[in-house]
Amino acid sequence: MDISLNKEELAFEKEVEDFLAEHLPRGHEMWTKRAEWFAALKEKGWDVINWPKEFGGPDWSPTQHYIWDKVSCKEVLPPVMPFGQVMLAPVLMKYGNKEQHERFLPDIRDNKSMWCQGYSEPGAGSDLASLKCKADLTEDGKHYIINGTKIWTTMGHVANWIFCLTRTSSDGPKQEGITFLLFDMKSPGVEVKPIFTLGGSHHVNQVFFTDVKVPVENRIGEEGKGWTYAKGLLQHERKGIAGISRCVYALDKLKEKAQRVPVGDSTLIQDQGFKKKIAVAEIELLALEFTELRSLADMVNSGSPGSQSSILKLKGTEMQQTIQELTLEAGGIYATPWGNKKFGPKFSKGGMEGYLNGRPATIYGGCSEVQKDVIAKRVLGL
Amino acid sequence: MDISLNKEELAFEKEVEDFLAEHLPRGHEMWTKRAEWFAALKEKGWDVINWPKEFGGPDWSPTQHYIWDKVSCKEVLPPVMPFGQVMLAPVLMKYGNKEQHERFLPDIRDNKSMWCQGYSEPGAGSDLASLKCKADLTEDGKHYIINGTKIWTTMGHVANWIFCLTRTSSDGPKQEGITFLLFDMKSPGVEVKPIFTLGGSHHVNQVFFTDVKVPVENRIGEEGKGWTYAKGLLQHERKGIAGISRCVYALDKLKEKAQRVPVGDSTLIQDQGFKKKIAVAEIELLALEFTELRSLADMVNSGSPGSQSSILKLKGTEMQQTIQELTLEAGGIYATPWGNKKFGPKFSKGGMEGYLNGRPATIYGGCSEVQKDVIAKRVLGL
Amino acid sequence: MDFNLTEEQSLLKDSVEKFIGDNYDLNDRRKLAQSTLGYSEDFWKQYADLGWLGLPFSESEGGFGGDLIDTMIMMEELGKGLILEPYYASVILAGAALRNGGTAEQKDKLIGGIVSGDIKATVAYSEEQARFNLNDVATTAEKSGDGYVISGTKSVVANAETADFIIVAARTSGERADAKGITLFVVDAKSEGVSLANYPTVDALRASEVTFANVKVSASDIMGELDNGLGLLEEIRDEAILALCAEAVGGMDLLYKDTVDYCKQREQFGHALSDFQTLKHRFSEMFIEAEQCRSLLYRATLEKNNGSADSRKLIHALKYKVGKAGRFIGQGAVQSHGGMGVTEELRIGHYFIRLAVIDSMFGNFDYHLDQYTELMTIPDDKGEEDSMPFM
Amino acid sequence: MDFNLTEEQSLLKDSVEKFIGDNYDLNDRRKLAQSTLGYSEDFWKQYADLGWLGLPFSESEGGFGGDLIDTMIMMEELGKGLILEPYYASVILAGAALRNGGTAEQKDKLIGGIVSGDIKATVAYSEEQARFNLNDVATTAEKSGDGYVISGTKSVVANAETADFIIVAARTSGERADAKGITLFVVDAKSEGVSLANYPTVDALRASEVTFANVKVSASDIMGELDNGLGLLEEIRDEAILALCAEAVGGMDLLYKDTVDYCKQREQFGHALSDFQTLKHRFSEMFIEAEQCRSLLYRATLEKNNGSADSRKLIHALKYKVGKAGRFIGQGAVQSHGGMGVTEELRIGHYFIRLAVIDSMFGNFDYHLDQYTELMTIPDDKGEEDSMPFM
Repeated sequence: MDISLNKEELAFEKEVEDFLAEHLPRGHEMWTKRAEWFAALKEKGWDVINWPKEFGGPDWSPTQHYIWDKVSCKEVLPPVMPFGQVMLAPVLMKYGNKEQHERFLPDIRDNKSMWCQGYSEPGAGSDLASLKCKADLTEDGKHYIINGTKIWTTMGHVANWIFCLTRTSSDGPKQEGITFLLFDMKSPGVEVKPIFTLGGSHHVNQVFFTDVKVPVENRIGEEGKGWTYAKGLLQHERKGIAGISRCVYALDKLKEKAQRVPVGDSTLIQDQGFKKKIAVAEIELLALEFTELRSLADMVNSGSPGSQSSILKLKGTEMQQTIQELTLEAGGIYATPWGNKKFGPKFSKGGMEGYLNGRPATIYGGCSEVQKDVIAKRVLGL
Repeated sequence: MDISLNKEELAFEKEVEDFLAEHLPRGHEMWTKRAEWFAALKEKGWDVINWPKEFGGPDWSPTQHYIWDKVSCKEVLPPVMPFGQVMLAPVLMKYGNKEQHERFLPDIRDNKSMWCQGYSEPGAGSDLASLKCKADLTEDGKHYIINGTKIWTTMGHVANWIFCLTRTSSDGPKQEGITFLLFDMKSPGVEVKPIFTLGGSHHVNQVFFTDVKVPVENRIGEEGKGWTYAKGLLQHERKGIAGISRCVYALDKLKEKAQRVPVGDSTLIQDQGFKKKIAVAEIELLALEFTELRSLADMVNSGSPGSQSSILKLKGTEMQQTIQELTLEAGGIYATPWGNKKFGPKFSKGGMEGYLNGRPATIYGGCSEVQKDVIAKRVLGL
Repeated sequence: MDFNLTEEQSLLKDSVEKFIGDNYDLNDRRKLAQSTLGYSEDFWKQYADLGWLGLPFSESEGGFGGDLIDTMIMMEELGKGLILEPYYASVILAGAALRNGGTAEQKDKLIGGIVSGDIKATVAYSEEQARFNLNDVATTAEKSGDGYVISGTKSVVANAETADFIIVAARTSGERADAKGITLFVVDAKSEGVSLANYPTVDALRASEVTFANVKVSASDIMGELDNGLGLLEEIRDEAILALCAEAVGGMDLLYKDTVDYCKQREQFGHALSDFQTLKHRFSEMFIEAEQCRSLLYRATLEKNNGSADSRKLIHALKYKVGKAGRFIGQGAVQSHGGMGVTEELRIGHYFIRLAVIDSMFGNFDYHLDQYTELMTIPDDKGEEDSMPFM
Repeated sequence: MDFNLTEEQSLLKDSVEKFIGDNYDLNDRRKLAQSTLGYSEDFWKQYADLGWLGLPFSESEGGFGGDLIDTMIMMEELGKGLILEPYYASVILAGAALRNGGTAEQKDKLIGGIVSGDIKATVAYSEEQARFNLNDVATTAEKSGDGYVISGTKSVVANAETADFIIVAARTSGERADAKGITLFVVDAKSEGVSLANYPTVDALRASEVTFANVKVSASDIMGELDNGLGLLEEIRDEAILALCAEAVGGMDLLYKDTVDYCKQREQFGHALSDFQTLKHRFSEMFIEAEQCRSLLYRATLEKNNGSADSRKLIHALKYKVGKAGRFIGQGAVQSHGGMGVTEELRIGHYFIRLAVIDSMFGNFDYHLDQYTELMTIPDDKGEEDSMPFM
């Protein structure tokens, strides 16, 4: 047992630090210098770090990924929507054909296409496989005709492509007969209706399909095998949702903010009760970081993550919510003005926004209840 | 809405206070002057306060019962085993015949007979109705022959009588075919084996029956109807287990003890963290006392307790355990010497004993999990 | 002892319930919230006509003569509708100020108008640096001739935008955080030097930052005693907390009931969601927490209504418990609804938000736990060995 | 980075596992606990023969040359057997004292005997008034000629009854609770003036109140530096906590695994208990908590082993988490077993007790949370507005 980094690993850590120091746009430049940042990443070969080498990835070891996370989580990186690069790409690479690779991967890599995910339906939440959105093959076998609806489609109102689970057969178990299709959001018959979430945000949508015509060459893999492809994708989603390094960052920010919350002549960071709640969260995170590391080590040893990995999504999202709750509390009455950017002490604007927007983390990507069922089944053999 | 006591009620409160002041043996006399105390209670007509008037009870209103609890919980009363007076007696009065009343009730009232309960079996815990202990009627119809075993028989090693659920038929639903029998623990074929619980205490036993002969006149009510009789009894048990007034008393004692736990030049009661944990418990109890009162008021109004009553056993036993945990924590390292009566600061001897002995409170009399199922079913209609 | 409502109380409850049922549909509410005013003047008139605006005022003052129990009933029912009208600001906050501290002249001038709906008022007690401490008042009122000149800024003042009068806590002597030296003044909202920055709050109500720049008031605008305003402020807070908690308890009931109903209908994995034991148990726990809050609400309200000395402690206990349980119930409701729980479409999300807002008002649950702990009775140690080792 | 055991570590683990499997059946343990000695001298000899008693000592001192990771493995496996031998007192506590503070002469005199099993030792650090504060030392050691005279009473000293040497913290200068002025002494347990009140502890081990009445020691019995013993005491505590937590983590694994196995077999209402979703979820949570404790155990042990400055903070975090999670796991196991959970018959009850005892040692979880909070890093406020409102 040893957690020291060896010489090569230390050198890599330095390389990452130097790269960020040189290229990362900070503060407001995060938005204005996005393009330069992505160009620098691509130049360095670090633009698609989770992709395999054959598709342009840097072929990092799990330890290198860990080092990247550890270093980069101390900063705010210009965000990339995960749907294309993180979620669809692995499926496409594994199950798509060569023509599909050439057609879709370059734009995904360069953030030129914007994807959304067509998974959930009003009647199918955590029980995703019960989906009903129909895809009927035309008689000439050249197209699928899509009818149905998808819900919770994040960024559906700005995306130009969707990857979509559709039902091509209702015979047999519900997991069979699901087909994985890609199509253009500008296709006739696609209608996007906004869903306003608590506090009035618009990130998610319900998408309606009426006789949407999708060329058969947009199908990934075989007809009826979509569930198999999608399951692998869910794992990638879960890993992303856990966001443990992000929690570490957020907790540090909360400690900073609490120094800006006046409590008479003192500040909130001097409040023992509040400080202890931060400490409890921090201890949980200290453990969780190491649980992630142990999972990574199992990955290195055996090629698959250990049973610890099942903990990450569940506890990671709980931690996010804990930090959001503490941020809300820090806000006091100044958490209540809507979209507050102007009033109150200079701190945690949007404490309430974070609290409200953070609730779905324990719902989507396999809700916490399902995660516990899964642990009972896979880890405890129940 | 009004929670003030009226003139009569205030007078009754005074009467209870005066009675306790005059007759209650305190400190060590609790054990040496038991007999005098019970005699005084009987003289006053308050020895069996939960019994109906026709059987010698004082015919108190629910409010009077509340007042009695409120006043008496500030003191420690010489304990009475609940099996006879509280648990068996109501069943006997409701379902037993006149002969049985005359035969058993006087000794129960005067604490001359000591009863134990034959309910649980090794294979039937919370699922009590699945019990297997057999009672076969002899051909002449004069006796039952009992074969089987009962477990968790509190005080089975000192009791002289047992009330016992036995199976007289295996046809039909498991709730049918259960018969309620009383018999002498000195009957041939009764064997009592101690069960040692954590920390080495001996309160409970497993009891084995081999061809135990029980006269048919010892059967309560009809053959096969025992489950109906027993269910009512369980309710009485649960009310007793909740012990909310006892928690109020215990929390006050904990506050006293915490003043005896040195922490350097200060004491534990000055420790803000510990004090806050006491406050959390106290607030819960403030609510719970009123929940009990609301349930009592529903009893007065409608003759049956409201849906709040389902909360009492569940939360009451949780509160007991919370207070036991705090007492354990107060003990620090001095909670660890076994049966410690001699060492350490003058406080909470037996903190660990209380912690260990208190665990079954959320298990017996319908475990917490079952209580929640029951609330979901009866209150929420699920 | 009696937990039944009187006939009058039942009538009150029914009439509010009916009004909410008839008028406070979620869609209408949304439109109303987005209107310029943010609430309905028409409804306000109806409140007046029904006598609700006069509920807590004595009959001799032109009110309805209700007590704190009546207000509890009223607030619980209004809360179920998540009403947008400034009842809380004008009747609860300003009402408590007037009843407990108003001079005869002030009562004369204001209560009639409040009861008829022609006058609205609010109380400005909070400041940025103070967090939840009512003592901490940086706004000053300096003696000037016969009157005073008020300067300072007050935080998140409920419905100041539509208030005709703002009752404000200012420092007339002492250091910024002294208990002594605070005085309340009734300020005409149209006075020179009063300026407002208005905003909607996340629960679709309205509030303002209110700045007083050398605002002139006269000595007769003092409410309560000069320099001894803290007691009055605390009185206002106590009554306000009781009202907010009544509202919260009503919301909790709806939250767990809506959740049970929704999960009965919704199927996953071939079963109604409500068949899953973990959800059943969560619902049971939500029910329990709601009932425990109700018990504390009754206890604190009845004790306060009886003038018991212990009631402030109970009010802290209540606010703690409602904040803590509110989070559990609200989050449980949202989580059990899945994605639907976080949309604006269902009312549960709105109660969820409202409970979070109520928790922040006058200090969140941790703050009130600290206050309770401070006031908690510690019995003298009688030095007795415990004769009941069981506990 | 590497979480694999080395070949030597695996061998160690396997050999302890085998020893426990062969010798530590619950019934045999009970008999042993009730024997006069309370443990087996025969087993102790085997520990010595297997080299376990020398595990943490360097090879030059006659030990096995293991590090803190080896000790962690050893303690986790020994803990699974709930062993009764004084390994913790003699090898962990006294071992840490000797390694970190022993003079060459003391090491010479004691380590050989400890490794061979011929000498047993313990550390007496705790006093009644001190609660969990190592600073608070009322026991005095007064200078007398060339030596010192020790007077005072030490609390709950592990295995003092069978110890040949007691390493005791006494005050050589300063006020009772000063950090400075504490000195450790090695005292021969047979010295005049040393008296013991022995008792079993609730986890079937043995401890004593140890009174020193004018016990004479020489200057060469000083361990570590005169007046600067606190650092050494803290070092001993850190290593002891790591060892106790390794033991606890081993117990947690068995607790949740035994519970799952039991509930798979036990039927209620026509289903295996393990079919009930609330139990399934509880077991998942028990598993998670055990894994989180294991992560902290590894993290704290590896950092301490590397000599990291941060390790004390991590050790407080670990002790907090193990205490808190230990209660959750232990209580969950007992509750899920129903009546059987509270009998002496099944091993889970014994682990449950052991976890409660471990929590009390060196301060329960609240105490360590306070210590952690005290040491927690607070970054300078860079005053940046958050560009990721999500959090």
